Amino acid sequence: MTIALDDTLTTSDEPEQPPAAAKKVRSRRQIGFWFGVSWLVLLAVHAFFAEWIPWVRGEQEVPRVAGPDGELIRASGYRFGPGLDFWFGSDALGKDLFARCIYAARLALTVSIVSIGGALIIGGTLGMLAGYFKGWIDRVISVLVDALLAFPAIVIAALVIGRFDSLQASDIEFLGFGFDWLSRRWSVTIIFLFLSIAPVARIVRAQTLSLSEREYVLAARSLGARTPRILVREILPNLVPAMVAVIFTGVAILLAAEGGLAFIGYSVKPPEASWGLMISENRTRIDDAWWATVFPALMLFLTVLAFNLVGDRVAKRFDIRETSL
Amino acid sequence: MLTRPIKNRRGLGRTAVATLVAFTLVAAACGGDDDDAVTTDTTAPADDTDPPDTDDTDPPDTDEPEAPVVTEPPAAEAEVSYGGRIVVGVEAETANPWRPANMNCASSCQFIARTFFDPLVAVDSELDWEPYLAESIDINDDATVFTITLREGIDFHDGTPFDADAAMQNINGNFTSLLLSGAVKDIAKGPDGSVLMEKLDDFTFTLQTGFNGDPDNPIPWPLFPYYLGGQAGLMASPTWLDAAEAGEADETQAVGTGPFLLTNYAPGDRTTVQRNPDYWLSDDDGNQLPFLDEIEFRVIEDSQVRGEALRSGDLDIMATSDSLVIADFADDANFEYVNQDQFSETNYIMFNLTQPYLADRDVRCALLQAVDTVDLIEVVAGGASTPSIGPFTPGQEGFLTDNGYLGYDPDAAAEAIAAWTAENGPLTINYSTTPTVTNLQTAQYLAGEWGAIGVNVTIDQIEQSTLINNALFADPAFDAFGWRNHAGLFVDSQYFWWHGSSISPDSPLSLNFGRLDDPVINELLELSRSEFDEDVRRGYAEDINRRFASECFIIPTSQTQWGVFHQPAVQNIGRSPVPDDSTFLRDGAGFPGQVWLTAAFLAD
Amino acid sequence: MRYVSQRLLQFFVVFIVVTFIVMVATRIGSADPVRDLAGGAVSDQQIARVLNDYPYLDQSLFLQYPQWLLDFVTGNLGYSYTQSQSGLAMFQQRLPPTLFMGFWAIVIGLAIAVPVGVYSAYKRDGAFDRGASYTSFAFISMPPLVIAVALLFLVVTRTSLFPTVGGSSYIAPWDSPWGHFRNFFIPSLALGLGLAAVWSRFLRADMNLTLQSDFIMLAKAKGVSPARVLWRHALRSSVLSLITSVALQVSALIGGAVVVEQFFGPRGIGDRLVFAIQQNDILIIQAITAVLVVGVVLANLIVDLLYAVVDPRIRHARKLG
Amino acid sequence: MAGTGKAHLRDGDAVLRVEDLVMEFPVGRTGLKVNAVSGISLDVLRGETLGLVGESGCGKSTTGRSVMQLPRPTSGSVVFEGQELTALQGGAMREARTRMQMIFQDPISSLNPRRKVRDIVMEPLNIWKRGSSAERAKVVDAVLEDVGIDPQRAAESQPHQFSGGQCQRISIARSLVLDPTLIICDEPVSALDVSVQAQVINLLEELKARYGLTLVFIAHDLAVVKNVSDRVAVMYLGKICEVASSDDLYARPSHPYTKVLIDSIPVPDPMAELHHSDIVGEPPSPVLPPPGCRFNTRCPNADDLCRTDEPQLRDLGGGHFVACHHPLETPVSLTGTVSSN
Repeated sequence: MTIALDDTLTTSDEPEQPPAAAKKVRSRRQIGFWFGVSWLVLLAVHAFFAEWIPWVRGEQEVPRVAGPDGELIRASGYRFGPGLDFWFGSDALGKDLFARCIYAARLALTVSIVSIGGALIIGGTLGMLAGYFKGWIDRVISVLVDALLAFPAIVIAALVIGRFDSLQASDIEFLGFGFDWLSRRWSVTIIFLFLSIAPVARIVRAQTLSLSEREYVLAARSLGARTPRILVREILPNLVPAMVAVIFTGVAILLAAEGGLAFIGYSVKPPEASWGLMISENRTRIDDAWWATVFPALMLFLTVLAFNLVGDRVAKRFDIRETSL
Repeated sequence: MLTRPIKNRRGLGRTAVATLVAFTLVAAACGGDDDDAVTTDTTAPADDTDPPDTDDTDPPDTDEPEAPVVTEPPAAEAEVSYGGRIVVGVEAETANPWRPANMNCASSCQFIARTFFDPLVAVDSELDWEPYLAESIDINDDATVFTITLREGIDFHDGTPFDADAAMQNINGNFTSLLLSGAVKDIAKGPDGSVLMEKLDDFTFTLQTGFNGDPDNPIPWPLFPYYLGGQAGLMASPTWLDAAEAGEADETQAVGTGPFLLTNYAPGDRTTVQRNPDYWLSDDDGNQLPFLDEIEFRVIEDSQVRGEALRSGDLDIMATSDSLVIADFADDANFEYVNQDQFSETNYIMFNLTQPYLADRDVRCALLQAVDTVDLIEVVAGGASTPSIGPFTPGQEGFLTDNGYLGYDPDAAAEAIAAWTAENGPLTINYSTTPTVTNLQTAQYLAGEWGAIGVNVTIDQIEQSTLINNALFADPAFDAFGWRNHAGLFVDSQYFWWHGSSISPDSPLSLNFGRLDDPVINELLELSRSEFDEDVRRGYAEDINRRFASECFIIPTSQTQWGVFHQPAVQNIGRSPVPDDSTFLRDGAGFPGQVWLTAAFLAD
Repeated sequence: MRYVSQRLLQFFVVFIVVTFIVMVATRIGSADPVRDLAGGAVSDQQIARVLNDYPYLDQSLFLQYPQWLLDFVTGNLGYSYTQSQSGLAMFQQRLPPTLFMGFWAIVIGLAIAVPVGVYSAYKRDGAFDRGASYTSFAFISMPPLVIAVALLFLVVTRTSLFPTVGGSSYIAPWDSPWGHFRNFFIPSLALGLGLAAVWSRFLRADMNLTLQSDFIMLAKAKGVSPARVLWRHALRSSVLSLITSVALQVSALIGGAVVVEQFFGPRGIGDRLVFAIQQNDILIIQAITAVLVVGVVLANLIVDLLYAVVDPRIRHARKLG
Repeated sequence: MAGTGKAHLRDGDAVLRVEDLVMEFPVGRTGLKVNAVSGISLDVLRGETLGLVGESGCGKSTTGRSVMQLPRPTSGSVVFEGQELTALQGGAMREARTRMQMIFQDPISSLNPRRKVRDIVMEPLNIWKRGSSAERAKVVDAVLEDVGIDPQRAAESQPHQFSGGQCQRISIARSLVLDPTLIICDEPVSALDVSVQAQVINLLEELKARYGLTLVFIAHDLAVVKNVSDRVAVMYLGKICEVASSDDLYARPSHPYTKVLIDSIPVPDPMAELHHSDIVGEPPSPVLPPPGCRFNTRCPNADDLCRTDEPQLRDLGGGHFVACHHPLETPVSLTGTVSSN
């Protein structure tokens, strides 16, 4: 659960397949890819439009449904297993686990995507500058990345989020602003963003390093292009594939990290829903109410898997295009 | 009254409803009982002989609480045998350090501590206090002077002799410590702040009372000896205490006189104690105690997990207050148990009464009326607990089945809140909770119910010790939190939790977490402390109960029931002898969820 | 050796950076670290005691750091005032469970990854290889939390062999081998399966490269049996890179241990760290993080040096830069 | 051999004059450095084509790039059209660069794969904001047609949709749009098929005449250089070992290394480098070049002198210069100066 994007990127790199097998593998990968895409689209639509989708109940709603005697009852105490009333069953408080899982997906996706987006902007810029100019940024980034790799990010995240709670509760001001806004949601996003900067920067740096050796960059310089123009026109567009791969792999890693963090109590606070939090709340009841633990875990797994599948495919696709020239 | 038939699937129970575990300072069982209680009082203070007049008594309530039925614990089925090791599962571990003066000790911590510390007195199976490490305690007629005579020939584990100097050093340390001084504030103190004691000989000394420590204002305190059965009466080696104070000894490597020696303490995980071969006590048959070689206490927070561990044989003894687990095991012929359904705690939601909006009775009562405790128990505890309407549990002095409790009325609550907000603007309540699953669920439930009557609720997760520390020392930042009240039978043991003098700056420590400073309750507590007549005293206690109900100072939610389950091989639970007496030590008295292990042994 | 000193310097820098970041992080939003350390709002005596033990705590961060570092290097691993326990005693209590869990996780990871990776490489693109490839891809997408849930649901609740969720406790193997197994198997498996997935893919890829290399071709041409080629030649040359990969996973392993210890137990250093974070027990947080960083860094350093000593190509390449 | 010296530099209208050019790169953080180019001097007269040959890694490409100040050389002087480039900064430098252009070895890598071909060719005009967009389009289309690329197709396609030879034509077109004086062709055809090589070389010849260009033609293969170059300089391990007119060099190679290169000409396959490496072994590392003549480790004629003293370029007559203590044959100079053998 370290945020080590490049590790995952390299482990997912398989050696080139011989053509016949490659074709087969490609078609199978196709299936994985389309599964991933469908899952993500379905999930994203549900997550971001939950309020307007009739079959998704409210995150905090405690529905009353017809019990065995026909009267309306609360579904508390895990009264309902997975079924027509409650697709994923009900939880201890009688809330609908399906709805909770969907809202948890919204949280996980928002936090991960915003963090990776931010990290791409900051880390991408730093990485590009480092790769192009080398020098001190390069050294600082490599030390930071080494430092991050030397330590599980989940611990630093938990530590900082815990302290952010105090910061939010305190009267401390920064530039005249208090920290009232610093909810857990923001804390998680900020720390994820922060922790993702160095790995993203490292990948972008490596890419930039190799790109800046490319002759078209030399050509552009020999044509008298200024550095900003070279960075924006020549290098940036060629970073896109790597960045897309980073987005997918990075989001997958952050989803997993959010799950772990929520499990140890450092993502959003109840009553907000998070997969890891649901697992933590319900795991001791797995004997009686397996659904309350298994479905959130399944959602987490499938979503991470989907991002990995799509990311894997995207990375390969761009690679193939590059090398087939 | 408020019980409903409970239909539920097995094993859905939770550790009681809202449990922020209170630390237990005082062994608070009572000798003076209801008329029909089985009591044969021989050594108790002269509280029955000379009842002073009181004119401020309500007639006894018609709903007499059911008297505790005291039964003789079962005799061991097997021949006693020496040796063996048992593992005990407890729900929490709140000590730290193990110095009696500084321990923040909840009931499971008392369970552990009393294997290596002995108290000066202990409560017997008939609920009377009995001299334990002390040989006797003489009380003068108006219960203002206590002469304590110690047993001779007892050494601490490190060889330091247990004598008057040692006991006085302990008492002075304990009675003046930050945590305990509030509990024994009415013991006289000298000008230098130390406890006023007079050493009569090497094994005898006296203590005297004094209102707020003032030696010139002695007050009768007939029940004081019970306090010596709690944390304040635990005796630790002065050699070790001095060394720990100086930083030369580990303050977690406790040295007492108890039946076991503390050999390994792993905070938050386990405590291991080993047999003290030189223990001073033998059983009635003259067998040297204790029998067991080693006991390991293991902290397993989740009661379900603790139950499973007992079932799988990982544990030999397990204490739980989870009603469903209790129900589950009570049916199980494979295990034996001690049921502790009296003098135990009440779960309630405590308010911070210094918040202006919570000082408003209308707001408090609205918040109370918004909560359907039956439903809350149903939701959070699988319906297995008994709802509570006041601060007392059955058996406790002052327990009533009808105290004027307002009860669930969301419409009235919504109305009251609407009226309040129309005048004062929106109302936001910050509910603090420790981040355990059950407590978080309670918090979510309350947020829902209070939200429904128009109150904004924020939930603040905070670590237990931080919460308690903040409540004890600082201005409380919370609005409300779930609390498991203090066990005990008589209302005097709640004095320091509810009396206005237990609020800083009057007291160094705000043991009165909710900052309850109600003149009526203050006066009733003071009267009760000095009252000899148990009926009159119960009247005061019932008045306190009614006052709580009418003022909505707390939201009572459920009563705690404790069960201590053990493998049948563990014998003699409940048969730890009282020295020089035919009775046994009362398991769980004041410290629900614990049993004495001095005479326990493992049958083959 | 120039290379060694360079690596040492690099790791020292990493150590300083991480411990300093952690120190800064523990102070975020904190008005008074001394008060935090003493456990929130506390009495003057307790504050005096903390300040007596750690007088630098009320100084500026940049002054605190070197003094903390000196303390750490001289073996003062902090003190938990809320737990009344020294850092050293805490490590003695909490490190063994985590070390055992990590050790067994690595053993399990390798025990699965090596046969699977080798056989996949051997029967490349066969049914087994494909199956292993999908399975490992799926496991790579499973955070330890998900694996833990799966194990709980599929194994623990269906057998009465293992302690239930949260019930695993530390039993040393020399006290009770069976008890040790019961308590450590599931948590170690939860960590080990993820490692196995990473390593089997890694090994397969590495061995595929090796199997295409000249010396393997030569061995095959000389008529060496396939099994021998596989195990003696190909695997041997992949062992070093596998060891590197093992070292790289140490940090991930610790992150996983934090979750798994909360999930199943036993109460090791990860559990203690989370508790310390909850209590803002800053000296303990700093001590644990510092020790863990030293562990991770040391693992990498050892592997690096091992690599440099054993593999002449690396030595050569490094010499040339 | 491989020596220094400036004896071969000429007076006259030199478009480019390089003196004592040194280029070093640090090796990681080891404190060591790669001596890529170790003090070479060259001049190119207007309208001339200079061939620069040598094995891979001998520093010829680095020389080409340091002339462009990409990156700036460690030391030495580069005078282009009377302007000292090493002293130029910022805008003046960028301006000066437009008058010299480079064509690279890998036609694909020298075109940005994410852009349309026509945009790539128009890019220089955009950078310098020359003319209106209509004018730019006209120039670009004209140049594209000159190099034999359909402007219509170029407007729609990305580089990967063209063949290697076409890509090289596109590169050439891009270098022409700014109307440069000098083009440095860095192995422009070595990545192409032999049949395409000839086409591209012919195109370059043709364009040279039409646009009035001066060329520096870098190659590892003497055969390629032979036909296009007026003058050829042979490089070995960062030094120049022989300079002569193209015909002279082929007819009478004086340096043992030149002879090896010429002998390997009949092997026109891409593995040629490997072959002649095999003949004389691996070149020494440029990190620690041998003292004396840098070729001494592989030279059949090397003696103690070669291992201690670095030979200087000396005139063999007729514009033929060699840096060798023991040239292969006694050159006959037109001026009659004879070195005894």
